[in-house]
Amino acid sequence: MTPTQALPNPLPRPEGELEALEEVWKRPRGWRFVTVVNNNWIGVLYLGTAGLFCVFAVILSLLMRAQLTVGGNDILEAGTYNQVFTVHGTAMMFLFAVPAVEALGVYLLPAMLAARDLPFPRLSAYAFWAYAIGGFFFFLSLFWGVAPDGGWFMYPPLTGKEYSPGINADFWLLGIGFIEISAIAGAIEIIVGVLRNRPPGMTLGRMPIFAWAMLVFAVMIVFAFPAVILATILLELERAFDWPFFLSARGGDPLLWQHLFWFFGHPEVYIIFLPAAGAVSMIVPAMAGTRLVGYGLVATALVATGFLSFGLWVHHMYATGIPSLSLAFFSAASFAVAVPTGVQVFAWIATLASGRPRMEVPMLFVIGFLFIFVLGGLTGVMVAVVPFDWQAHDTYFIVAHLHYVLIGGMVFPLLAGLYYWAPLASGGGLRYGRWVFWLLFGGVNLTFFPMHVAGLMGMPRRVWTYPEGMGLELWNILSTIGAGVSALGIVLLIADLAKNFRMSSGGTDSNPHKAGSLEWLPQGNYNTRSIPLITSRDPLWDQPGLAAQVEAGQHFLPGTVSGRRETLVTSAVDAAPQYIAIVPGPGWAHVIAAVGTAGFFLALTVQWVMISAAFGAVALAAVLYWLWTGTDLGPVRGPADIGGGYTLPLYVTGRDNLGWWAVVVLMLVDGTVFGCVAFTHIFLWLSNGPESWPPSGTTLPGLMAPAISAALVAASAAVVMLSDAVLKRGGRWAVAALLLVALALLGAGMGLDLQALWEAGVRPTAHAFGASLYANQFWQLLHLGIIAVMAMYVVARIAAGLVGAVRRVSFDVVRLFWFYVVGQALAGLALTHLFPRGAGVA
Amino acid sequence: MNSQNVFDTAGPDGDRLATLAWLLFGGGLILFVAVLGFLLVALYGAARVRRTLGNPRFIVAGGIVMPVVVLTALLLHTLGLARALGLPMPGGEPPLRIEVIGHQFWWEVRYPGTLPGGGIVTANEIRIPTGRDVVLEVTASDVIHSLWIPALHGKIDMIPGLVNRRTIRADRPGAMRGQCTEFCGTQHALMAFMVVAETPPAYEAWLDRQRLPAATPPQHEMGRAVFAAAGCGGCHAVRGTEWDARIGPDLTALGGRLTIGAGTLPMNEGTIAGWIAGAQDLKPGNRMPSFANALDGPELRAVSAWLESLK
Amino acid sequence: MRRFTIIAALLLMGCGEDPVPTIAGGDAAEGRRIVAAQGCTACHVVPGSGAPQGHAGPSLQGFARRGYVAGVLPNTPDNLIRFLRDPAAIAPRTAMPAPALDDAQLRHVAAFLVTLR
Amino acid sequence: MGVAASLLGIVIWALHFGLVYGGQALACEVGRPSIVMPLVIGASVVALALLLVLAVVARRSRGGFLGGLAVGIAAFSALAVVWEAAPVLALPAC
Repeated sequence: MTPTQALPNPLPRPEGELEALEEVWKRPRGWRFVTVVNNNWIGVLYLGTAGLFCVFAVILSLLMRAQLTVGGNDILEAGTYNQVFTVHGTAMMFLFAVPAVEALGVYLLPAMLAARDLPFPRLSAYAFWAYAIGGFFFFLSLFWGVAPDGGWFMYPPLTGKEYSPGINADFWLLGIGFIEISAIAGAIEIIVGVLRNRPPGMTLGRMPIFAWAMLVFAVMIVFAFPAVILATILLELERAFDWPFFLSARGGDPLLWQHLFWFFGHPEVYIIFLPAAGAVSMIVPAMAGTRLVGYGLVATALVATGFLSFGLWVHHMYATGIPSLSLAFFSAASFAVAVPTGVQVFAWIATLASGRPRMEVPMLFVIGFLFIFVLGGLTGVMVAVVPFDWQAHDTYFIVAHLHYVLIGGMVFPLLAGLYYWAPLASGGGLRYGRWVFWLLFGGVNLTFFPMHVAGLMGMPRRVWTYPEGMGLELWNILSTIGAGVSALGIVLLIADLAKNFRMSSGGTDSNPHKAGSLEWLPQGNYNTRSIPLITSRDPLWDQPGLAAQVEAGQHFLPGTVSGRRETLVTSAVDAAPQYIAIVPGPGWAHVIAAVGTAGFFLALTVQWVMISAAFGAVALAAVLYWLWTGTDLGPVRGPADIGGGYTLPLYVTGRDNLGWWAVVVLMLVDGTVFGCVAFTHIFLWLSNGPESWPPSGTTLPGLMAPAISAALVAASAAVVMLSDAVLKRGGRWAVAALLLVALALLGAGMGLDLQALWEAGVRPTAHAFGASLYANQFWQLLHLGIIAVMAMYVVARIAAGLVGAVRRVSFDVVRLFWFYVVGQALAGLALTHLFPRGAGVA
Repeated sequence: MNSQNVFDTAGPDGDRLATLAWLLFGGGLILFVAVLGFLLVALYGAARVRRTLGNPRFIVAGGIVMPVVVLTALLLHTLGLARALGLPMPGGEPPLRIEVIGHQFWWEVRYPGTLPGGGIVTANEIRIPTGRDVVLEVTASDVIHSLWIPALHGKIDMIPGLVNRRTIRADRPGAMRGQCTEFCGTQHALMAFMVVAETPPAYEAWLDRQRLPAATPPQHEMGRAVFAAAGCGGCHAVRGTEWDARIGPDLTALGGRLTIGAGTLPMNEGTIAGWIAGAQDLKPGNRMPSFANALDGPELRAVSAWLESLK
Repeated sequence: MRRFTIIAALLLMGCGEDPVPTIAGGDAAEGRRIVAAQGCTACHVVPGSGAPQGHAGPSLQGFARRGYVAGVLPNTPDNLIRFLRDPAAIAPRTAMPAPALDDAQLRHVAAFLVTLR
Repeated sequence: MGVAASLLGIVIWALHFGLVYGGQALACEVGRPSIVMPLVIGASVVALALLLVLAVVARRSRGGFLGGLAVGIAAFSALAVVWEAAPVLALPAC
């Protein structure tokens, strides 16, 4: 294709087009900067905050290393040490690793996909602020001595009320609350963004591998985080209201926690690793100056790693007394997940072999990554072997393994990415990379390699001291020296950033590495001037002159058609242009909502119920304000020409709308949580034995009441359907009235079931059976509350004339979620009333 | 005696696990060197060799075929090993049953059937005869603990409300260290124990000594009186006396054990005194109070002398 | 390198000013080993050994500079060994039980204690 | 064909995994260890057959990139199914 032929838009561009675009995407200045929502700014803030939290957690690890240098040391006393290692682990996993890779995605994806922005910029900004505020308080808890001290895995009964009476454990359970929220918000943003905000022509088969990795990452969050969400809810219910989910004396089972936690916790490792691997798959081809060998294999491997990693959570529970055949299933599944990882490693080697690798700093970090990660992967296969794990489990061998995997698999790629992509965000590059690399590479190996030996010599994890005479001294001294060396590397890295990193969008040379992917197009706050038509996997290599064309505005949507921030929406598989979505600009609502959310959870931790409720109300009000003003703007103008013969609408309803997709993702999250509720019920049934589930003396209500409940709930869905038909014919007040009727029906159905259960004498505190049933009730009533807010919101919008036969995205979204809630309620009724009755097996 | 080394084995299963570990390390080393070798060749090799590595078939060979072959072999080997680990000793006596109960932060050890209508109870030490299968039936009274005797076998978790079993066998007499490996609270680090494997006659002799109730010769009457006055019997049992509480360890044969405070200190009259006087200094957060303010010097010496004499 | 030698020599001279006290037949290193194996830290803070450290008895930090053994006998090697052999014989109200050590071991322990300045 | 076909391999693996793990836990709980071996082998044969059909159909339909993805995912799923089923031949059911 020659530069002048068949480009979507002709030259010259109309006067003022670029200026209008720049004006619309202008960054808020001064103290208003906190209202910024642009993903390239939020991405950098996000990454910086994650890095800061990482440094905090590293400081904690240095304290631990100092304490363990010699046996019987007394720098930290036992109780403090336990808080320190708990906060270190929790912070590294929840406050650093997941947010950092999510931030990398939020920062890079719009650029790589040549999108103006991801679809829900306020959502990611909200997620960032909630995370940043909550994270700071989480660290502060150490200074008050109320930091959690039950380990990042928080096993009950140790973390139950009896053995952890203080608020330390609550800090963990509620502190994780906003991390969960922000992770899921980010996942929604990334899934919808990757699937619907790609440039025209970028089919799934032409996506950058990093986008594949982020897509798999986000889908994994959707299925993994619900397990830990439910687990934290259950443990908090047990702690606050004495519902015995994990207390064996009352029918609970401590292993329930472990299943739920590791169903999240194992995929978590891959959630952290896959985006990093995706980054490596971008850096290696650029550094080797050649295409990624085995693109299809790598994409397949990413997907395969993603789903297979859900089959090995028991991997962490080999010593819990589970029958050896079950252990062997999980051992085999752990082997299976090693294969796709091997595919990626060999794909990188093949790519390096087929190009001319340049030994620049990012390349050094990639080689360091391969060295450390392959070693960690091999010890990973070792601990997948059940009998070996029985020896290695919960010793320093595992500490060594997991740090090799996480530092090798995530930190080194992240640093490779930092040095690789820094020119994108900063005018100049970073300079001390080689020193940072060698200090960290040497330091990390010196810190963690000896731990393999210490573990096999009998040093358990999570010990604040160890006796002399076990032969552990040498290995611990080496580890502490290594930690010091690594710390020097980190200090140097911070110095490099402080001295040489100056935030700006794009430097003078827009493609210093001569890479082939779109983030190296000339960038402004709006990303690329025009959105390119893509015909290959490496557009900057295969489409000569693309940068100049894009910069000149010769591709799609070279300006703003509505005078607002817009982004191009394309179809999920083929990336055919579909519509122009208006995205929100800077605002205060999401910041206030984030403060409210963080305040809600923090106040709840210290049991200031009224203050917590006030914060919650503020958060809710802010979210409603933001939705009211920022979403469902309606057809603000008619279809617009974006070039290339495409005239696209600015407003669509139904299945093509981005909001619809977001709700579908949210429903997957919710559905998975409900799946975990069902798992809880079935697991406790198995654990108690069918004969004591329900326990003797407890009877369920007759089937009449649940049948009426089911009918009322189902009727509610029918009324919503009816209201949809009425809306189509232009009804307004009738729609509002029908929605209120539907809400009343749903409320009546759920209320009746709750009442029947209570009157039958089932209590949540007596036995895990009741606790499990009321956990189901809790989840259903939470949804009733959400539906109530949604229904009132739509009714209010109808009253304000903001919903009608044409402008109806708010209504559609609520209707879709309503059907989900009804379906979930019916499933919940079946679980409560039919499951134990029908399960008279044997 | 303080060794807790995985390779310092004392029985057949410990040997098997150590052999497995060496196998894994050897195989892992070969693979590690191979992958790094490929990487070096990819970076610096001759152009012809690099072209071979740059072919997608190399990814299939190295990334799929090789791991599938290696891991299938490893899977089959592991399954064989898993069977072997469960097998009882051929032609041996029926296994000996010992119950171990984890507490924050000590171990209760019970030998069912060794006394009429019950069994002897000790703490923080498991005595076993050599050459015989021993089934450890483990559980916990409060939080989750995990029992680990690296010389003999891998870990088994002790979970409240659940009884787990691990069969161990020692081939050679000797003392070995074990430790709690599931984080169980403040003093998880100081929750160790000793395993003493003895020849069957020595084990029987030990058992016979343990069966005897505690004796109080006249020179220890004062110690016993101090024990009574200080209220020690509110938590501890001493068989042969009126005290039968089960909150703390059974002290019937305290002086015969190798350590005090669950592996915290060696056992002797001095450390018993130190433990009684300052349990909260030595192991802050454990459930035994410090008695330094309640006992004067002669009282402390008397009670520790009596307890030390119980063997 | 030469500067290094000089510094090292100065440091050694510094140590030489205060001759390490000795007790005939006592080996301080062996004494330290016995103190550790015996668990003396159950009651005493012993410099150079780690936790657990009890506080039921006095810290042994600077023991060699102490005027009296158990506040009763002048702190001489012979008195120290006498006390260690049977503390209650010297100080009847003491809380310290007699360590189960023979005379040779007691000499080693004493030799170690007099190095604690 | 396309996205759905790629996801189908995952679904087959997940169902097989759930059935094998859940079925074994249930069978042991209710005291019917004898059904574990036929259950696991039966489920594995069915899963492998479905994955094979999926791969063949995806290959024949020339689905381009997504077709290749479907075949690859089916292959990884099949590997996992075979490995996860293998232990039942060697170890006691409960």
